[in-house]
Amino acid sequence: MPDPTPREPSDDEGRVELSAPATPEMMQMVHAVLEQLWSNHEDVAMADRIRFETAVIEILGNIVEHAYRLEPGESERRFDVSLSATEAALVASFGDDGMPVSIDLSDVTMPDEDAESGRGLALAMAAVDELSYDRASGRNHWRLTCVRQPG
Amino acid sequence: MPDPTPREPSDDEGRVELSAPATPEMMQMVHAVLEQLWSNHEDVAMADRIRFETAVIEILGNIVEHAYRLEPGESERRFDVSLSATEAALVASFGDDGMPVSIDLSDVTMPDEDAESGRGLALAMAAVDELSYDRASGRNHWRLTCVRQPG
Amino acid sequence: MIEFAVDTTPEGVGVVTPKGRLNMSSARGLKDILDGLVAEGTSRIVVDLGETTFLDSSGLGALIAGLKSARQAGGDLRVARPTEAVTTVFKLTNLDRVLRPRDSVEGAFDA
Amino acid sequence: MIEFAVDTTPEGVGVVTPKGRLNMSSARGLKDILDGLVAEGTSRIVVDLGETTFLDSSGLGALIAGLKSARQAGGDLRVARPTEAVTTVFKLTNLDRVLRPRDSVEGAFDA
Ligand SMILES: Nc1ncnc2c1ncn2[C@@H]1O[C@H](COP(=O)(O)OP(=O)(O)O)[C@@H](O)[C@H]1O
Ligand SMILES: Nc1ncnc2c1ncn2[C@@H]1O[C@H](COP(=O)(O)OP(=O)(O)O)[C@@H](O)[C@H]1O
Repeated sequence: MPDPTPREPSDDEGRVELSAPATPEMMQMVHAVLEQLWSNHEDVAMADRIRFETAVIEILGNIVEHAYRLEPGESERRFDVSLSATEAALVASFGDDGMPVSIDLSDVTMPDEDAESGRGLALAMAAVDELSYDRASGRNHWRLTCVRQPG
Repeated sequence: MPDPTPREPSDDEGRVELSAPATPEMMQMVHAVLEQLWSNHEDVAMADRIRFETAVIEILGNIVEHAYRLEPGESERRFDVSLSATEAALVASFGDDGMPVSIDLSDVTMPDEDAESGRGLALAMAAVDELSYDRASGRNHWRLTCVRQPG
Repeated sequence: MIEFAVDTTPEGVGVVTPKGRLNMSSARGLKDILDGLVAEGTSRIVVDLGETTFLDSSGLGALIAGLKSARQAGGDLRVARPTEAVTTVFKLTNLDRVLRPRDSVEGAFDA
Repeated sequence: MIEFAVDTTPEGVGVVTPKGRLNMSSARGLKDILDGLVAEGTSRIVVDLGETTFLDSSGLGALIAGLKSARQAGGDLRVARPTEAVTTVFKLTNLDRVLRPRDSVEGAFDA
């Protein structure tokens, strides 16, 4: 019988990490990487793929759009993301060097029906089972977890 | 007039880095990442794309096939690759934790017409303008450079 | 990445079909097309989502903006044939009532 | 990733069309198909490379292996309609003489 206790960090095996400029073009890159990931993990249910990809793209979109540099320097803004699919879960963890984000995730709510923006974080939170943000070593860290549906 | 002197390391801007398990499936991942890279750099000539992609896939194929661990441990074998396209050149640089490679690249020659294997490194070398290998900090490093054709 | 097919039915209904991913990069394109249709007097619009492989909050924003301007002009915007990715996002954002998916483009204005 | 179409012409020539990337993962599949054709008596073979978007040294190895077994069985293996990626690799490996590309599948055994 499979062990029901959460697995250890060695679960990170198989992960794919990407580091790239924080530009809109890189959203297609992440879509392409996810597409390959799914083709290597055909057992991941379509519903899980969809909610994971939705949240990943929302968080990345926010980094691209909002995570400005503290000091606008010479060098480009970049992000990195680690993507992994284990039997138990799909996990994405983002890092970026933008300014600290002053949002309390527990305050995030879905805007009204007629709002034309402001749904990104609420959608990401609704899509996955866990979304966390923290600031460490001068970087923003976002972590998303989708607990997988039983096959 | 464009400055003809080689550019500085800040040329690395725009690079895309990937880190993943050293498995055959990841070759498709790198093809997919290159496909995205080309769609962000439509000015790269088809001939340059082809020779670069050919060499990148040969080197990665060798890492997947030959770069066994020194001590077969528990953890998976991984590689990383940094891909960048500047106006002057296409550059790939690979790192892996496999055993040291005991090949003198200056000895590599194209095998006979009827050989069924052994063309990988010779093809990679013929495809790009520079191919170098070195061992540092317990890791193998391969670096490929394609000087771009004038647009 | 994305293409938009734009058509008008004999009944004067505008049909917009985004083919590909409706996201941060392509949402503006959809918004411009919807605004253009309303501006030229086509305020009954169906967005055919049968070939929309991905939808994010920016794409949703463009649909809501289009819905509002169509209604202001006395018409409506309806969505048809959503893919699983689209349906999922409609549900997660509670927009599946205001953007109630129709089974077909032809029948989208029947009820 | 890759698909192989396998056909036999009325003249008894086997035609194999790899669709996609001919690389480390797919070279074995090509080799098996070529060996199978020769084993069942089809030793005149055309590999139609018109849909081969990428070729690496493993794919080349499979072509050379097929060429050798076809010739040993009294036939030949010819390649037709190479894409730019394929032509480039043939040239870089000096195999463009032994694998001289033909313009068409039909005419591949004409000369
Ligand atoms: N990565 C980020 N860095 C900085 N600010 C952010 C980030 N993500 C979100 N925000 C802030 O949170 C707000 C809400 O984000 P979101 O829910 O995605 O909606 P929208 O992006 O449509 O405004 C944004 O307007 C922005 O001010
Ligand atoms: N990354 C690598 N790590 C260890 N050994 C390697 C590596 N790349 C190549 N080699 C060695 O060099 C030889 C020649 O490689 P190559 O020219 O690619 O041909 P092939 O892979 O078809 O044998 C291999 O057989 C292997 O012994």
